[in-house]
Amino acid sequence: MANQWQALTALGNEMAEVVEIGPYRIAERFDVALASIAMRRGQDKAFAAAAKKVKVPLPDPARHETGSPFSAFWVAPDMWFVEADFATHEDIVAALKPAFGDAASITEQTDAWVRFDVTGERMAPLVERLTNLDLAVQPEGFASRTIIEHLGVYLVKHGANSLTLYGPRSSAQGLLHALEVTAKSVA
Amino acid sequence: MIINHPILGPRDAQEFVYLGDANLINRPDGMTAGIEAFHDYLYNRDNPAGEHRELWYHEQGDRSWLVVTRNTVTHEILKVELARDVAKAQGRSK
Amino acid sequence: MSQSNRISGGQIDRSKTFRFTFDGMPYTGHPGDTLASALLANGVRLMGRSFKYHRPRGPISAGSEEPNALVQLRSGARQEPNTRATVAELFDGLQASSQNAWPSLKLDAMAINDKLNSFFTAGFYYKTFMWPAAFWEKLYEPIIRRAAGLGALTREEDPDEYDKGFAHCDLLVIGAGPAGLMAALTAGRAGARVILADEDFRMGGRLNAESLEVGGRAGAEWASAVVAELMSMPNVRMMARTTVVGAFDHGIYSVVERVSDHLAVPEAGKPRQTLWRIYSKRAILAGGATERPIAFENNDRPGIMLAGALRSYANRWGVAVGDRVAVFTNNDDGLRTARDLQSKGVDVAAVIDSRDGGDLLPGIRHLQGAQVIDSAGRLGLKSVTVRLANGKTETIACTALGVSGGWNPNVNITSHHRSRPEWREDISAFVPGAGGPANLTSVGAAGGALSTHGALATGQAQAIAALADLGFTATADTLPQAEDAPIAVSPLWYVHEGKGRAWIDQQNDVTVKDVKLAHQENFTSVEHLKRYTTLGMATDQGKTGNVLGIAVMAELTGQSIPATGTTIYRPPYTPVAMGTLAGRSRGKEFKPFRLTPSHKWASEQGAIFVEVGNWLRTQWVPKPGETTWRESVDREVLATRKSVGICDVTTLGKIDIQGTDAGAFLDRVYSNTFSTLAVGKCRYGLMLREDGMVFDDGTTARMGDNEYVMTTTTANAVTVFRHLEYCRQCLWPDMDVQIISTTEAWAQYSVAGPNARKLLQKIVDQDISDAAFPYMGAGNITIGGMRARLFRISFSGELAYEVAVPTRYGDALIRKLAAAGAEFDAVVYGTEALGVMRIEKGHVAGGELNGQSTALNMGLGKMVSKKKDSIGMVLSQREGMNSADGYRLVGVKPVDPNGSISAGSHFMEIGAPVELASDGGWLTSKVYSPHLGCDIALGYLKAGDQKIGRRMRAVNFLTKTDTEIEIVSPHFFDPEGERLRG
Amino acid sequence: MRYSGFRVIAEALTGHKGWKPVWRDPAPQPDYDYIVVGGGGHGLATAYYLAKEFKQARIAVLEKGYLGGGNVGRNTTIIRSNYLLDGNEPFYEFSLKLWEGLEQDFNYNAMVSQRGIINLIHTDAQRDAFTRRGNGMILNGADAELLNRDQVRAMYPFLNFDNARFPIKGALMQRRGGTVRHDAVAWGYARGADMRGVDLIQNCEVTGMRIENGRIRGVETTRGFIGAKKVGVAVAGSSSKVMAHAGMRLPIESHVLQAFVSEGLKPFIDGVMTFGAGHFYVSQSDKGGLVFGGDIDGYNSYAQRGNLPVIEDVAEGGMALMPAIGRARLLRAWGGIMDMSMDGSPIIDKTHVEGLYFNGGWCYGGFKATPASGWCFAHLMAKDTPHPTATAYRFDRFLKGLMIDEKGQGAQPNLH
Repeated sequence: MANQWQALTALGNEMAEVVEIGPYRIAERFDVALASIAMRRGQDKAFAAAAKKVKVPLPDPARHETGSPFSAFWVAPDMWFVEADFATHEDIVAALKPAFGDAASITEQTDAWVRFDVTGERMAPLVERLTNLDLAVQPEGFASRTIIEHLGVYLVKHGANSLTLYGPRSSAQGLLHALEVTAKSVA
Repeated sequence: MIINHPILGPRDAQEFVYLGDANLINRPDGMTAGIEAFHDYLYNRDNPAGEHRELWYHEQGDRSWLVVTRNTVTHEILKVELARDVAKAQGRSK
Repeated sequence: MSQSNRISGGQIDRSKTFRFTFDGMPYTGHPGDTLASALLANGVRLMGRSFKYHRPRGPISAGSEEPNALVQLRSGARQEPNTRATVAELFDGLQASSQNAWPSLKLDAMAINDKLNSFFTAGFYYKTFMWPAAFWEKLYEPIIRRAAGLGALTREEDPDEYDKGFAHCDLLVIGAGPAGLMAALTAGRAGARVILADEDFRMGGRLNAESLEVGGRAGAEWASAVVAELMSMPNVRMMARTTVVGAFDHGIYSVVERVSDHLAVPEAGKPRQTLWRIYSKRAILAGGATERPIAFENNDRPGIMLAGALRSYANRWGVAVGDRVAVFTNNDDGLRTARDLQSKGVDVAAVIDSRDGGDLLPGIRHLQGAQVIDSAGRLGLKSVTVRLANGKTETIACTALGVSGGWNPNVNITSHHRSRPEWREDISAFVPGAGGPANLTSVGAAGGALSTHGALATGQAQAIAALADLGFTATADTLPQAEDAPIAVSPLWYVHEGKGRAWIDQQNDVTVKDVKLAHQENFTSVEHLKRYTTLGMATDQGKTGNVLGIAVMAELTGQSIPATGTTIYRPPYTPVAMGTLAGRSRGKEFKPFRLTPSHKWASEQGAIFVEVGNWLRTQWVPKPGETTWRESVDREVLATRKSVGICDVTTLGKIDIQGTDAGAFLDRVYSNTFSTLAVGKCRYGLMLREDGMVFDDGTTARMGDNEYVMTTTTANAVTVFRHLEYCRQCLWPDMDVQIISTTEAWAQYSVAGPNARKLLQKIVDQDISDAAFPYMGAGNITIGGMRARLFRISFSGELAYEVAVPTRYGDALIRKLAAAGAEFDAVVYGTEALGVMRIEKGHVAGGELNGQSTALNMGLGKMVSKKKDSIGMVLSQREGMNSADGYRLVGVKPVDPNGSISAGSHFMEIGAPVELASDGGWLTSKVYSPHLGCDIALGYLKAGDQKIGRRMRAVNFLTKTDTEIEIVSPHFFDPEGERLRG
Repeated sequence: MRYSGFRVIAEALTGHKGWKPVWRDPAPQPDYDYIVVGGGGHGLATAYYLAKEFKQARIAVLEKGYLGGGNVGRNTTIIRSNYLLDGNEPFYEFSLKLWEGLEQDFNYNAMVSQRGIINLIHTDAQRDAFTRRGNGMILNGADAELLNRDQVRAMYPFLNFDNARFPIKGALMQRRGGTVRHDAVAWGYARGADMRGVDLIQNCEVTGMRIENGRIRGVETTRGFIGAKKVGVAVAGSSSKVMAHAGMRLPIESHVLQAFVSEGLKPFIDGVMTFGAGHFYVSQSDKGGLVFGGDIDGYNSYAQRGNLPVIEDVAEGGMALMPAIGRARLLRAWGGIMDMSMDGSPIIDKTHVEGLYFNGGWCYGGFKATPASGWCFAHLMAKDTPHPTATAYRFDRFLKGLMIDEKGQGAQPNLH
């Protein structure tokens, strides 16, 4: 029934925004549901079993793992962010809770974040002006929190020329602005 | 500064928030300890010129509280531990 | 005149000609020139004036150590004071002007100071200007301040952009002279990640300035070949025009890349400069050495420069500084200048060599055992007076003099961690000392290896050693042939002959006399010497003068130079533009904005926004015809109290707290109890710091057995979360508690007023009657099928709810609420009306939650349960925080309803004198209450709880208001709370 | 010897032959009535006032390095008395009044210059807080004014009024605030103390304390044992190190505060200014350098140097406030060790050891306090009772819950 409700993107539009600057493409993503899932104390077995059952990957620290229907990345000890297709999993907590029961604390995070997928050749000069992480030596599937222009951001490296950034939703415009001016300066 | 996070490896200290002497872990029990004990716990410091065990919070990271052993004269970092492990090792539980 | 002093050779592109101006005069130069080399090529030696005596000055160097040739570069908003002409890369259309001179560089009125120099000795101002007392600030100081400074800053905003970046490497090599090139080459070939940074726009260092050969070819050619090879390596990053300015902890270096300074204006979107934070595992300092002068009477005239610089201008830039030159040296390196200039056909008048014996230079008048004792030429050197070995004096006509007192290794960066350089007798110079930045080693001249061979050898060896630590095996390829002659320096710091001034620190006009005076007055510690005479405090940080000054002091005290000690260089190595350090964090981008879910809609309504931390919140929403903010706010308040109002409260911190110990955890962090709270209910919580002061407050709801939702104040959302993590990880590590912030995940609106329920019931799918959803109820509901949360809580004192939906639907929800509210004339209210209503209700907020107040101060003392342990419980019981006459929260009303009061006013008894003893406390927050029709305020009043009903004064000396007030209960409105339970 | 303009002229005409050493370099005596540990501003001022105002004799100052080598020689030279709390304001106002007569008092021109200090206001809440503060100042006999936006603009038109992230809405001004030539303060007190017979002993580090039956007998130093009836410690960042010799743990942490100066510039800023929406404060020295600073680095440190993030943070604040300084260059950065106390306010008190006194916890505000700190510490040491303006600066205020917490940050030194 949610379709009765007009959703707005973090940038305040009805459609996700795409910006292209030189070799870079910055695409807002609006179609991903997000939840935090944290293991309750002493529930290791039940937690792992439930995750297996509903196909929630539980990658190691600083890693992202793509799966279906769920992908996930590690955010803190015993805590992950789980990604799913928004169209099918808008109420992602309801989708996960039955499986995990008391083994996990699950919280909807979808709208706490703005997501930008950044792609393009020559990613290095852009990235090294945004974050202090040494992405060049990190493998694909690297995931970490970092700081971009004073904002706390989750960064996932999908490949040499492909990144995902999750930034605080309320500062979506500021984060996009930072990406744009930096892209211009190295394009 | 670079803090060698026990889980995540070397991270820039800019990602962390500093609290102070790691002795703050040893909070007295409020039901048994009195004002004197809490006063000494909260206010007095060794403040050494040399090795110092101190609490850093990885706010722009994985939200772990760390106990960092650092030389306050040279800033050399000698050891980094998860505060939760240190607290448990010092007998703290619930 | 057109480049009258340009001679053959040099690394300039003569096929292109650049036009530029200095003080409005047009000149020409070539690509590869600096402003200094181009001006010298045009026969211009006079480029600046000194700080104190306004002495005419020309460049003494060809590099970043330059103390004299400082100019204002560019014009308008891009004007850049104190720019060293010796490193300013020439570009077509460059404009430069002289500074610290009036009316003109040639005729500077302030040069009168030079005539009065005998009064302006070191520290003279400490001894005078004291009488009469008032005159210092009214007369003397303003004159001094007007005379102060070098270049001028325009008042305009810097129009250029600045970038910041982070670069990572195994090995950072600082300096691309022979040592640095060799180190980088060795590491590059070994496959390590290398960054080679050099401040010059042309890599090669001294090799570009010398006629020496390396590996059988011209040094500059060898350098170009190595640079080319390094450029071809993917693992090597070559950064020219890039200065490593600071060494910080754990291998982090601050580095400035001058991206666009060699252009008239940066390309669109491109930065002027980039600040790099380089993270290195190992670093090698190959920063070379700086030549030092010998002090003698009038050794500061334009045309007198360091011998190596004279050589650089000839070899690298094809410039003869003078048509007839002389050299004054105490070492063999100085002789090179004479040889090189002669071989380029320049008339070398003489070499004045302070040393005796040794070989005589062939074909040059080589005066051994001689010293220069004076010079002549007002705006430029005309001649020098020489004391010959035989005791006779001779005046030698020359327009340029090269002076060499030996070379000082550039130890600067090694002392950024306060390590002090060590003296090396064999080269009479300080070299890097122990305790420098970890994993940084110095090679080549910077490490005291002053020959070209020494540079190549140490560069290679240290690169191999550094890489070995990192597990790389680098091979020691055969070194190219290069000279390895000792410079055979025989120390001569200053010429003792002569009564006049001999300059040590040329920019600050510190002379040998000043050092003598400092000694005479017992300012003999090098730190006292520096601070008393200002030696080394000029824009060059004493790169050319410090060692000289120390040596003179050592001679005076009879101590050795190492015993006398040395001051340490501080970062940055060369001065850095503020814009570069700030990067993009300026103007509106100083800090990121945070926008609320209703922002778009509120903008459409013409809302006025206000900064609340980084948030922009609706402050009020003016309606057509309203001319003052008060009209709008009064309307919003009255309409809410009369019917219903809507307010975006998303900015309040929201924290999901789950786990089987969640309740017990909350009992520990809140001073009141939450484990007993029923599911589906919420409760006001008071949070203390461990010192017993109030930290934060908010309502926390129990959504399930093991699931709570905590709200915090907007201001403390982050610090409370940090505190909860601390409690959970450090204090009670075994508690089963998981927390995560949901502040931005939910759009939350307050719906308040008698018609709040009616409005909400129109859109909420469930029954929210008082029976079904009582006061302080909380739960998950749906609105038109959308998952939502409802909390029946009130900040305004009205029947009120807070309703939340996922943030993406926040815009839709506020539109639904506004539409559903139309029939009730619902208003949207902002932070001002929110403030009015919470003060009418006596709720504490910002002004009262000041971190200096206890629960008792706020009248909430009973909330601190002693039955359980909670943060701050014990220390809140300290006597000083529980005295009967301590501050208590009270309400304040003016006795005359038209009387005006203001927050920050202090309570005083009627008739009390203006003194500390009269201070009864202060008004924390004040608003106009349209409900009561007068100003009302909250305040902290000493023993306030015993003074209800008392008449006092609210005094604001700043606005000269003194209003009679009545102390009342802080609950101005509906004290029994019937309305919110309605 | 007395300094004056006439003297300068006379000396100029006779080749400056007559200037005498500003202080002697005496060898330490076997014992003294008073030993002041620490030859920085506060220690030298203490010795000076002990001799001059309290007519005491047999006084020595022990300095481990050179006189004035501590924070008095590495601060940003600001003086003011714009404090909020009653525990602080009378003391700092007393200090400001002493500054106002200092040069005539010790016959040395320390360039006390009251060009005014403004604290910028960016929100209504800030205005309320500054109004409370300003009124408190006036009740304590200090001066304070509230400026509106236009008044600030008239004073400093080049501030960021038109494109600011946080608009400038006004300022709290104290016209009597200003700057002083910091080194000259140390030298002036040293000279004045030396003239009154105080032994200033440099390169003499205290390595221990001799305490017998709860009473101080003297101090062990790198130059041997020196006896004393009374010992006062005023060593700022080294407080914990020195007091440990007496077996004390202090409510103090040592932190690094960085300070900065730009290249010399023609007159740009007349007075002192603090940014209310970022970590930045600035003034311009008589030599033309912009002298500025910001927040402490935030971690315990004795290194006397800081790190890059704070330098960037300060520059960001500067550029946000004054976009015209973009092309001004930062010349030098340095660091000092701050004795950060648990409530951000100082301690001037006796200790559990009879005859041992402590002066510290000045955080980054010690310079402006120098004269009053010296005076009040001398008062306490000479009379064994606190000076009326320093009665609140007791060790036991933390035990009793009488903290003097200007910023309301609680027991976390790096937030004060």
